Amino acid sequence: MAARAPAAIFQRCLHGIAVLLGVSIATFAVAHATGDPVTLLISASASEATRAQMRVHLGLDQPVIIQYLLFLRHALQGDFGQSFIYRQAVATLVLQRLPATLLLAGTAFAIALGISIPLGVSAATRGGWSAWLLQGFSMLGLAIPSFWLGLMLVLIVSVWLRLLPVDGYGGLSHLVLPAITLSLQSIARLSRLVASGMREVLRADYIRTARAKGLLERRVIWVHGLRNVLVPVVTMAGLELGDLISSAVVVEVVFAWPGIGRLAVNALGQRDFPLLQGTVFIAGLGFVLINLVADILCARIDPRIRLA
Amino acid sequence: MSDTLLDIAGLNVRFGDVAAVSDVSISVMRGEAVGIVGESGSGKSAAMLAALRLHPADTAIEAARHMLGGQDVRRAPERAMRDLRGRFAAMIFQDPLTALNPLLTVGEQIGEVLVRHRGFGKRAAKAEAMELLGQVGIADAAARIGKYPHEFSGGMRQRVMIASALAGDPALLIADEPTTALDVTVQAELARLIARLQRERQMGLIWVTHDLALMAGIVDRVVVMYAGRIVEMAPVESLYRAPLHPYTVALLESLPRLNTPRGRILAGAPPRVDRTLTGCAFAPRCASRMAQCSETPPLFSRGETHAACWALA
Amino acid sequence: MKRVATFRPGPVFLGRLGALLLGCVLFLAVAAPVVAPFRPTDINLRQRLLPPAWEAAGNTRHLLGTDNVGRDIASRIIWGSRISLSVGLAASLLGACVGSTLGLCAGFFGGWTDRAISWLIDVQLAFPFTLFAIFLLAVFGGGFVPVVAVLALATWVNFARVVRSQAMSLRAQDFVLAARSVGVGTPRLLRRYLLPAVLPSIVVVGSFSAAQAIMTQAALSFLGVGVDPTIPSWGAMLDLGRNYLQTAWWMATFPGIAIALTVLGANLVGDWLSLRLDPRGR
Amino acid sequence: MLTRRAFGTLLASAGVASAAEVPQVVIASDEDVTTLDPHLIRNNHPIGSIIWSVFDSLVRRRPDGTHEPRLALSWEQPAEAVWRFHLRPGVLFHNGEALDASAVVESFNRMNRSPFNGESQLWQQTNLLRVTAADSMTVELLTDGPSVTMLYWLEEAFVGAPRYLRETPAAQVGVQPVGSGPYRFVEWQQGDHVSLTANDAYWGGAPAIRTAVFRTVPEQSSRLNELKAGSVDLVPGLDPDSSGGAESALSSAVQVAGLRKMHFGFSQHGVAPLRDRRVRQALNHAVDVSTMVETLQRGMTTRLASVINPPNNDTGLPPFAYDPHRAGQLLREAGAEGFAVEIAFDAKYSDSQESCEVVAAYLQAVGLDARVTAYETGHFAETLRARAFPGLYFYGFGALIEPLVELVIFTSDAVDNASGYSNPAFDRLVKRAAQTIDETARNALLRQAERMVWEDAPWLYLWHLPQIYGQARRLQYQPRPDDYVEIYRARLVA
Repeated sequence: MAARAPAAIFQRCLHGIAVLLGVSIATFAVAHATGDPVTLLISASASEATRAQMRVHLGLDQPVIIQYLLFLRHALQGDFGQSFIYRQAVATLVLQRLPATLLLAGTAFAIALGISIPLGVSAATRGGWSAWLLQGFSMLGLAIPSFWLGLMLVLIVSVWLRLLPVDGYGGLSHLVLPAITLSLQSIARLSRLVASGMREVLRADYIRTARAKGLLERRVIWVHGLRNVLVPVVTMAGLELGDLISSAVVVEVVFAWPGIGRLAVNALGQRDFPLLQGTVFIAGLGFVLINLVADILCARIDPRIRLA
Repeated sequence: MSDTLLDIAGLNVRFGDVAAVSDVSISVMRGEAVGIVGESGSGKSAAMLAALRLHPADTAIEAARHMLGGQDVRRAPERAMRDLRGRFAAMIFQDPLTALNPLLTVGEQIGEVLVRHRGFGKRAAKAEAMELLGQVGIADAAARIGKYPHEFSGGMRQRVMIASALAGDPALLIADEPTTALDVTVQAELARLIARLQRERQMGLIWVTHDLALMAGIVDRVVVMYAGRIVEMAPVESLYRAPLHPYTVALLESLPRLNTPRGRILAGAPPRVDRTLTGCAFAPRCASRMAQCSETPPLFSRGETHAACWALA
Repeated sequence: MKRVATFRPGPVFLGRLGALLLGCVLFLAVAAPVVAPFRPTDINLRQRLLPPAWEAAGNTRHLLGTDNVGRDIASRIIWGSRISLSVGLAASLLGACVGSTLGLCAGFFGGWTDRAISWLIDVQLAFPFTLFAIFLLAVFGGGFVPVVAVLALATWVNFARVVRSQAMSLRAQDFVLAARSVGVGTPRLLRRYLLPAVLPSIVVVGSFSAAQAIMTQAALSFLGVGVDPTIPSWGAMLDLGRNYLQTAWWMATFPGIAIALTVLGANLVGDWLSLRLDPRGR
Repeated sequence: MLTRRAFGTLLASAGVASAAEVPQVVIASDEDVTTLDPHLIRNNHPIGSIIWSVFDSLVRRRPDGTHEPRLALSWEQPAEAVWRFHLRPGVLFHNGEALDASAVVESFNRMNRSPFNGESQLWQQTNLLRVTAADSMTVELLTDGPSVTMLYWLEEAFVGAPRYLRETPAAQVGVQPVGSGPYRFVEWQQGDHVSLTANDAYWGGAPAIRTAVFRTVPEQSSRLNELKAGSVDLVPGLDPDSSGGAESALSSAVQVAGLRKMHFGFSQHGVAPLRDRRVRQALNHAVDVSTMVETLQRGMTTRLASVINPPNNDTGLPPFAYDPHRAGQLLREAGAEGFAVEIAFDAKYSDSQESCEVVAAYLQAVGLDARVTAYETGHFAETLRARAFPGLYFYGFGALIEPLVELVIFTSDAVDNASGYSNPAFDRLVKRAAQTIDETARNALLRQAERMVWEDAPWLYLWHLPQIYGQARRLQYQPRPDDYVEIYRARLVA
């Protein structure tokens, strides 16, 4: 394996950190443009003294810049402050909900890869029914709103056929419908990329060389061919996984899945700054890490890539 | 096994309405080296790919006779062809940069032939691959076996290609312009290497090129192709000494010689093969054109030389 | 290798299908006042929750049935096309302007500008967009302009990335060097030379972004923060109908189908355009 | 009348199936509880019922509005500003601590400290000055001036285990509640469910349902699907349209007379015409509320006949008849024809949107320029508290049976008076009533105030929010009109 200059990885991490800073600045800035949270935190009949006390308690009386720097210092120590409405440390709240989101997004991601790669490859190599299927998946996948699909799936599979539980967090049976609903759009995008990537790779000279060596078609396509498609696929897969985590909120609502998406939606509705910033920050952190892993994976697959 | 490794007669190859190869016959004996020369687009590569049936499914290929290693290629199932390719007949391609898989190590790309065709285990394949690298003149094979193609020079990469071709211990080696993409100094070296390997292993060799000069020292017999057809076949000495077909003459004259450093440039360009050609394709550019040239000339023989030109009728 | 299936709808056929779908939606949007049997806001409590005409209790005047306050679903879908189309177009247009300019500058100037803009692109990609969109709309209300602005926030990245990579490759090409050597000023160079060259791919990304914008708008309405629910948009109708899935299934199903067909149309046209402009069918 | 104790023992001895077989009862609600700290809870029912099941308070209200002795066996008012409560002996908290006067004092004082005082309203609403333990089993509350609504606010003054509250960090108290109620806390899976198990040492006898799980299912159609699939037993908060979705072999829709008074508030500080009584009356005449009740609410509720809930309302009050002609006349008299007015609603409740759109249509029919506007939840609450609505706002209030409290919100200085209605004569009447100990005299004053505010029409009167539950057939439970789920009273049909 070509040695990877550690400097390159460090440079990637630096880039990741810069991106994360961007994420936190954006969240913090907009979160504060939303008006006075105290009105929501205290029931309508609380006295003004209580409100002032609360403002100090929440640190809202300091200038915004100080609040942001405070936030950043705490964030780096994993302390995102106290959630206004849940009255618990944001970190524990988000970390408590993170497994549910990761489980859902992870399963959807696995389904997406598990279907997209074989479908894409066979659509590019054999065509016929697999090309039709891919066409169908990509056309419908991108067109059907995921929440509508979710509601329909529940109606048909859970209520009429009683095959699976309607929703809620639990074992595998609870995971099936939400994961499928969430994975559909990723399947649409990924399978198209694999198919077009594979079609292009099959035109390459080294494929002809592999065939001239009399290698079995299986090896020509799945070793020689697929490996060369993996680099763009892995990069996109990294983005897809990140997207799954953030756009799972709609599916979490439909399937009552206790993920961070719903946590953030509650936080939004009630101007819970710390919870909002914590959720978006941690999701952003997850995203940066995922992309970092994707980059390193790409470098391992294609040694020509210098981690510039 | 009979000594005839490859025996093709009346080969026609059409891509859609493009007649890439028309009525080509060629055969190669064990230990014999045949050169195929022609400008690009003359159908020489297409013919070679057809020999191993490597064209995509929608290519129209017919032949009066097409024997390869005792198999009738016209009726051989794909599985049988796969066993032949790489094992009985191996091929080397022109551009080593694109012909090798950029994401597999050199060792893997040689080893996989050993595993597929000669039942080597993974570790034994690696050892043998190193041995093969040594044979094709790559020093310090142990260190370089794990490297990737982009970490080798053009010449080195072509040696890797040769090593992977030899891995199957083939009886017939088809080299499709192996040195064209390399610079001159390396070309001669590789040519000598291939010639040496062919002699040592008593392989049949087909050397496809458009460089007449380099081929001289390697091949026994030469076939000249123009616009998909064979215009002249002759032993190498008689071809150089007494070329019969006007095109061959023009080709030889365009070679740079001591007294004519730049050689005489042949006017015009090879015709586009997609128009259905009748008559002698070279007629438009032929100095001694005659009325009869409008019909397709058969191969007239003069001793061991055959040439398709009405002037010899 | 096995022969490819004889009839497989080529991209051209699908492209025309997509154009047809979009054409219908465009026609409905333009001719809404004439085509729609009722005004979208005509309330009729006595005629509420009527099933589609073909069902037993259906009423032929209300082909696709009525909603919870008796408004005609078909008319609302026809009028709703205006919102969805305009949101989709406006969002991708705005996204195109912002994204392409940034992409051009990043690709053409390189150096610090490129690094800054790429940083911006990465931040946008690293952002849990759906959550952020909900948040922005919660803050600035669900009016038409805020929704379009937020959706443009999602689409500009697509344009920026495509245009940036193209601009980078174009910069090195001869016709740019030639123009520059003749002393053509940078702004003119960008506008007269680079822009027309990247325009085709902007159009391609545009159709995909419009589709994405329409879908996101529907999702945002579902989460209760989309375009103001009192304006008849498909997303709002879908959100309203979701609680009636079992008792009045048509309230949610027909807008869902309308969204699916429009987005399908936009994607098909996108596919066809990208094939025409870049034959290798990336 | 069955006394509390008798009813409890009847329950216990009625041969309920043994603990093992009784499957868990699941209550589904649309939001998750935000904290389990008794003095920080801000969720209203049904999810709030978790706290009401784990903790007990001195007194609780029965469905008919009368007060039921809980931790306090009996109470009296020795003086105008003094309340004395005698505690029930032998009550234990879930962690074994004993209930005594100091426990009550500890909890009540906690409610007066930040941040708890931001949530618990006992001290502000009753002008409470001091809470003292007269003796080990007697608690005295001293208020600044007479407080007639003390019992009402005591219902939400929960008593936690004193030592536990003192020694445990607030964050843990919010996640591990220890009370003395009929159910003990088991676990809280954030965003998914809270499970409770029966407290066998409960003074009122161990509840029949051994395990109660409050689940969060945000999507209403999913809640109904779960009900029909049998994985949920109780779904509060259905509306007339969705109640049909609850009918199945395993479940049915159960309705209770609703108490929440749905109305459009007229913002006095908003559009000028709204300050004129004739305009407000005209708007009431302009809307055909009866048809709306018959269609939108499928006749499953009744029009508001007064600002006070039955059974205490004055049945003689004339409802506003649907009379667009009269409305036009009144508008002309007030010189307020065709003014523009905004109709606001909280986007969280999509069913309130339909009422706004219908009312807008009716107002447009009498020439007004009415426009419906959706407010984001946080924004709606903010505007409500700041009394800053420009026009009409759709709101539901006062699901309680307490005439004085129902009238108090209309007094000018009442915090909850979101419409900003102020009528000094009305204020004086209510103040005097609040200080009249003699019941008949007080009722006469209340009757007079009721009629005055009714005619002043500070609201566009609509109806009582229909109180409909989706309930599993196997669950025998009489639901309450205020979404408060008293699961300890429920039983499973064998």
